[in-house]
Amino acid sequence: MTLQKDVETQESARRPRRRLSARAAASTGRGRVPARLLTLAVVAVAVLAFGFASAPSVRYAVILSVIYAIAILGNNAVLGLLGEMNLSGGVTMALGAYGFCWFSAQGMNPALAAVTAVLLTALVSAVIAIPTTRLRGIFTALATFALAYAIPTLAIYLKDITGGDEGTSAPYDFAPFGLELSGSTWDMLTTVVVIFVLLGALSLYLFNARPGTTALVVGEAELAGTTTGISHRTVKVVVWTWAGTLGGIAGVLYALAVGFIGPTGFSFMLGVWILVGGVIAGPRSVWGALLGGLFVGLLPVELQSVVPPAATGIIFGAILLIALLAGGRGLAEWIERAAPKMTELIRRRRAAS
Amino acid sequence: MSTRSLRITLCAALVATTLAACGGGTADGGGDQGSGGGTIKLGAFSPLSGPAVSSSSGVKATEAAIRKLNDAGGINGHKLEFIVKDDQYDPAKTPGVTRELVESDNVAMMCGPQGSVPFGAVKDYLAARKVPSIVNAGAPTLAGEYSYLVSSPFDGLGGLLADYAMDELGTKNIAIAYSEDILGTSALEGAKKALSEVGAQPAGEVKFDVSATDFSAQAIQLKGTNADFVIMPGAQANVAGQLINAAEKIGYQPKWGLSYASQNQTLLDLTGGALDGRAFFATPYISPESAVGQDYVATLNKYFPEVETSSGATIAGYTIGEVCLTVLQAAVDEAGGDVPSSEDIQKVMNNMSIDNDYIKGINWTTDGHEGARSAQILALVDGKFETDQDYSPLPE
Amino acid sequence: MTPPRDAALDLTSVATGYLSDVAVLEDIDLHVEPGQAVGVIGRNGAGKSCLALTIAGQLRPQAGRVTFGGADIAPLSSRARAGLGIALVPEGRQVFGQLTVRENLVVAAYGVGQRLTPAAFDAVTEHFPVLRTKEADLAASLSGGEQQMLAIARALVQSPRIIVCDEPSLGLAPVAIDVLARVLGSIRDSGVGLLLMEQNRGLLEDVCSSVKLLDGGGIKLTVEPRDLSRPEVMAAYLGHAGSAHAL
Amino acid sequence: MDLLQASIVLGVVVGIVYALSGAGLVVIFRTSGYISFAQGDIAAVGLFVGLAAYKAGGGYGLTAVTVILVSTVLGGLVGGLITIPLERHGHLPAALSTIGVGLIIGGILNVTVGGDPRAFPEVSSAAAFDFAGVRLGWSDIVGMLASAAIFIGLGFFFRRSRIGIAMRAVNDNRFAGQILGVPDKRLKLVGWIVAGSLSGVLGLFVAPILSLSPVSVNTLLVFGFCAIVIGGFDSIFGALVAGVSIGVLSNLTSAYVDPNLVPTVLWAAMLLVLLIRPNGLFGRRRLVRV
Repeated sequence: MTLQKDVETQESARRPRRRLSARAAASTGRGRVPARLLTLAVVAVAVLAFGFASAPSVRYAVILSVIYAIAILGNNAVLGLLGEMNLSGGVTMALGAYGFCWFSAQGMNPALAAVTAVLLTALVSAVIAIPTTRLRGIFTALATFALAYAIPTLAIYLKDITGGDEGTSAPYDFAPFGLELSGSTWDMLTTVVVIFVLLGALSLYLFNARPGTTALVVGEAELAGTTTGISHRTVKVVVWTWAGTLGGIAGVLYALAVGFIGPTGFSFMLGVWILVGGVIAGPRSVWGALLGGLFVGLLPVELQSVVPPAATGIIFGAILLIALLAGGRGLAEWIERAAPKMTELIRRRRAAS
Repeated sequence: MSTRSLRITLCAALVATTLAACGGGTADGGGDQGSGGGTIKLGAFSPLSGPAVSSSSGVKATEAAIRKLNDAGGINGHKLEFIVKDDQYDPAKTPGVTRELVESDNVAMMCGPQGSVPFGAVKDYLAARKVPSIVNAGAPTLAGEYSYLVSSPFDGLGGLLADYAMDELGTKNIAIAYSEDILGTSALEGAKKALSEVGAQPAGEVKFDVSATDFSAQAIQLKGTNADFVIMPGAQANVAGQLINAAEKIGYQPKWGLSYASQNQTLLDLTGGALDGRAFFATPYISPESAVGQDYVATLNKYFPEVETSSGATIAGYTIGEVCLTVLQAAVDEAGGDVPSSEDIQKVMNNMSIDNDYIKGINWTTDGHEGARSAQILALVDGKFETDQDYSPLPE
Repeated sequence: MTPPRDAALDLTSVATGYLSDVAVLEDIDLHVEPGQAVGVIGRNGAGKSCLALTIAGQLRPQAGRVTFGGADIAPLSSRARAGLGIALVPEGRQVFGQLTVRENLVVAAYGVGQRLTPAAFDAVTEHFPVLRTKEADLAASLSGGEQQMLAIARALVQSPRIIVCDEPSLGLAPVAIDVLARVLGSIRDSGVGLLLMEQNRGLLEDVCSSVKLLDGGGIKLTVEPRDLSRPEVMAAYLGHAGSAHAL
Repeated sequence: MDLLQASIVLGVVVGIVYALSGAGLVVIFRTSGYISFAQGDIAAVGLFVGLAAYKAGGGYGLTAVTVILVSTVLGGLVGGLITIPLERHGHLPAALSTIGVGLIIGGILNVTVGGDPRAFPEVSSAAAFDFAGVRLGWSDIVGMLASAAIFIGLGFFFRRSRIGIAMRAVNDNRFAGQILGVPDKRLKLVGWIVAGSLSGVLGLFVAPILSLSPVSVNTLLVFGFCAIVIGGFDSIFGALVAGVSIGVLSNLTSAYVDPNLVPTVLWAAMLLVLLIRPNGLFGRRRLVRV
């Protein structure tokens, strides 16, 4: 398996324009950009339609799901490209959310506050990534775990900025271009989906262009313990910063949707969910991130009407284990592989009849 | 479009259709109206799973109170339906489950939703939806146009403990231990104010972190103050127990001023009998050893035999259930015997004083929705929480 | 498991490859018996490592029989084969870098259910005195030649009947190759069968009694080692790259 | 009493428990090359079963044996049935599977026993002697001795015993191990079983202090991570020293700076050590294969 993956990667690195085989495209998440963009758009429209058709409570869960999906999309770059386990996805969301609320509270225009918060998150992510990317494998996981673990108490310590244990409110009447951005409004849903699609398309482009190739080569080379001519550290810092930026964007949107942020919302479990959502859905698929978001944001709410709430952890753990036992490449890749076979089957049957 | 793209599109379309189908189903399912058929719908959220799951016993006690009334025939023949959703004490999940309660389940009021931080996340939403809430949380900041508190403010409990130490135990050598949250800091303020009114100063103010695994630094600092009495009402039982044990370990044995938040068997088990006669609990709620307490114990044992009856959090949940029922009885009367609407409920709550067996000193008006301004002190005697100082008004 | 007395390794019409449905090698026949050294020469990618891994039990043959002392060993795991006395010295040495030299040998003995007694340690390191002096050093700190010695020593500790050596000369200095030839010769003379996959003509000539030429997915020819130097053999089977490397 | 002196002494006492929480992690890491996030949950199951035994009238000895036995078996089951088979997909899925296992165990505990914190018996509540103004109980002494014995034992196991050396070898080069006939899966299973029993031992010392709930042993995990990262996975002695340092450091931070900063200081210390000495303060530098 690994052997074959290496071969694919090296070949695609050498000849990025080469058309990938169906199997390679599914397992690397590269190539066939128009088809992938279309899939992304279709899935996004489906999520939108679902959100519009649902009761506001479900719509709120869908909105949160898409927000998680944005964070997952960023985290997937670290997981899928570099093969590193990042548990600090919740940290960047906290930075974005707290930054946004604080800048707004200082009298900054909310739009400007949002942009500033995202930029700040990107900057902090880069600074944290500089030491963190010197680590490898399990050490990355441990360092990010320790950071994620520290966030709730750190937020209490910085109570002048964060509002401490009681938390702080997001700006309420933020309505850029007349869009009502809060809670379960249709505007909020449309906005988060559009932002996700834009970021997803950008990810897809970057993933297939030189930056993605470079990052992939660095990730695989790390895995194989070999060296390439590329500055690994720089590439890794860039990928981590990208993940942090998306986390920051997700954080700002989270603050808008929830309307309130407090330290208990940013426990280390949030980082675990963001990672797990990516793994379940497939870390190398863009539309898979959306699927992962729905797993994390929607499933626990909907599950409550089927199983006792206390048992939702069991279901989640089981889904994660099944996803891992199935190869750890996630549901999205599985569907991408199954789809051609299924259409082939349908075509044959049609031809036979 | 190539055939491959077509295949992927087909597949995505399949997913989309499935999702949309699910969506349609959910929307249809959430349609029935609550205020019909003689059922009054009440909602609450509580951490039924996740790391804070231990605090969910309160909502069970609330449910016990409601079920008891249902089994006795309901209110004027109207049955009560109590719907509890899990928010894992995560303020990001609370708005989702609350929206479900309000918009899908159409609850008329929130009866005992748990937790200061989660409620803070939905306070404005509930107000916008005009759904009144009787909150099971101690933070005075949660009181608002549509939210009503039952629990005493912790500054009052802190002050009560300080007064008790000075008047009954005869010491002014008092230290305060607190965590950096609304309960801890308001208890600190209340105790300091009570001390300053008699011209005294706290012997020390020591801060702790509720998620810490080691409290020895705080124990050493407290011992350094040499105080006879330590006020710590904001702490939960496991936190209080750890800090008290850490103090015992270094040979520091003051009397402890706690609250209903840590009044339970866990504290006694953790401290292994060391606290007998040295722990005092400020609480607006009843003692499980009192006459009315026996009634409560019997009810809880009937519906939730696994829930611990001596716990302050359980008694609080039960009391909140009783308060809700008092409110609803008045609201049904207000509605002329019909199922009351949210407006009816809020209307009666805005002009309500409660002074019964379960709780004393609640005076809700249009402008004031804070909790009970009367509390008692329970002392730990032979492993039982017995009334040591009867209900008295909290210091302002 | 005790190894059969006259433990000869036989491959009959074996087809094998890295994937279950793609054959790298087909129709391979081989016979190695104790005290005999057989060489296999072939270009990079000719399938030497594939053959070695098949014998060691890391790859399953797609067709044909692999027998040891007459018994079919195709279903056996690597571990069982090591227990029978088939040792592989893999390509690229594959020493345990973060373990000391001695610990490497301890693990090898453990793999066949033995303890590394002082006598066994002395017996093995007699061939390689340098390992004795660097007994407590991490294997990763050894030079390439020393690591190759360690890899062979590890195989010897398992008191094997057959040793399969995959490109032992790769990356070694000429001096080290000479030492290697001497050691392999004495191992052969002690009654152990040797299957030597190599590109280095000199080593094969020094050690082996016959050499198989591996090319195009099968054994093209079996020759005497001295025939390897005949230009037509070189040109026909090793091609330009191979000869440049070997010469 | 001198705040500094007492902070240090008590920091040492608790630090040894922190180090112990790293011991099980070290065993899995040195055999398999990743970390288990499920150790605390495995311990919790053992502790709850043990508590049931205690309440049924079994003495402390029986309780302790039950706890260790259950966590040993559970550790073996999790490793053998779930995590080790997943290694064929790589270390990352294997490590992630321990998160999944943790979620499942936590969920099962929530459904069956509930989340209320309970008291757990300790080996002895009697005081042993006073040291620098701190009254050390027998449970502290037993904890420290057990911890020291476990660390010395583990050090000896990995350095001297054939199985221990082979376990390291499997992690170092799995392919070479297989070629040599080393039963890698069985050795990894041994690693999980040993780690399981160590988590049970850890639970026995943690639960009386922190109270027992499905999450209580887990809260110590982050200290275990820090201890082994700072001390170095290779060095058993290092983990002990690092655990004690973390205990003292967090006590001093809590006493002199702010209790809410303790986790942040831990993270910073961990990162700093990883930057200056990537293999920990006492870890051997990994040599890159030539």
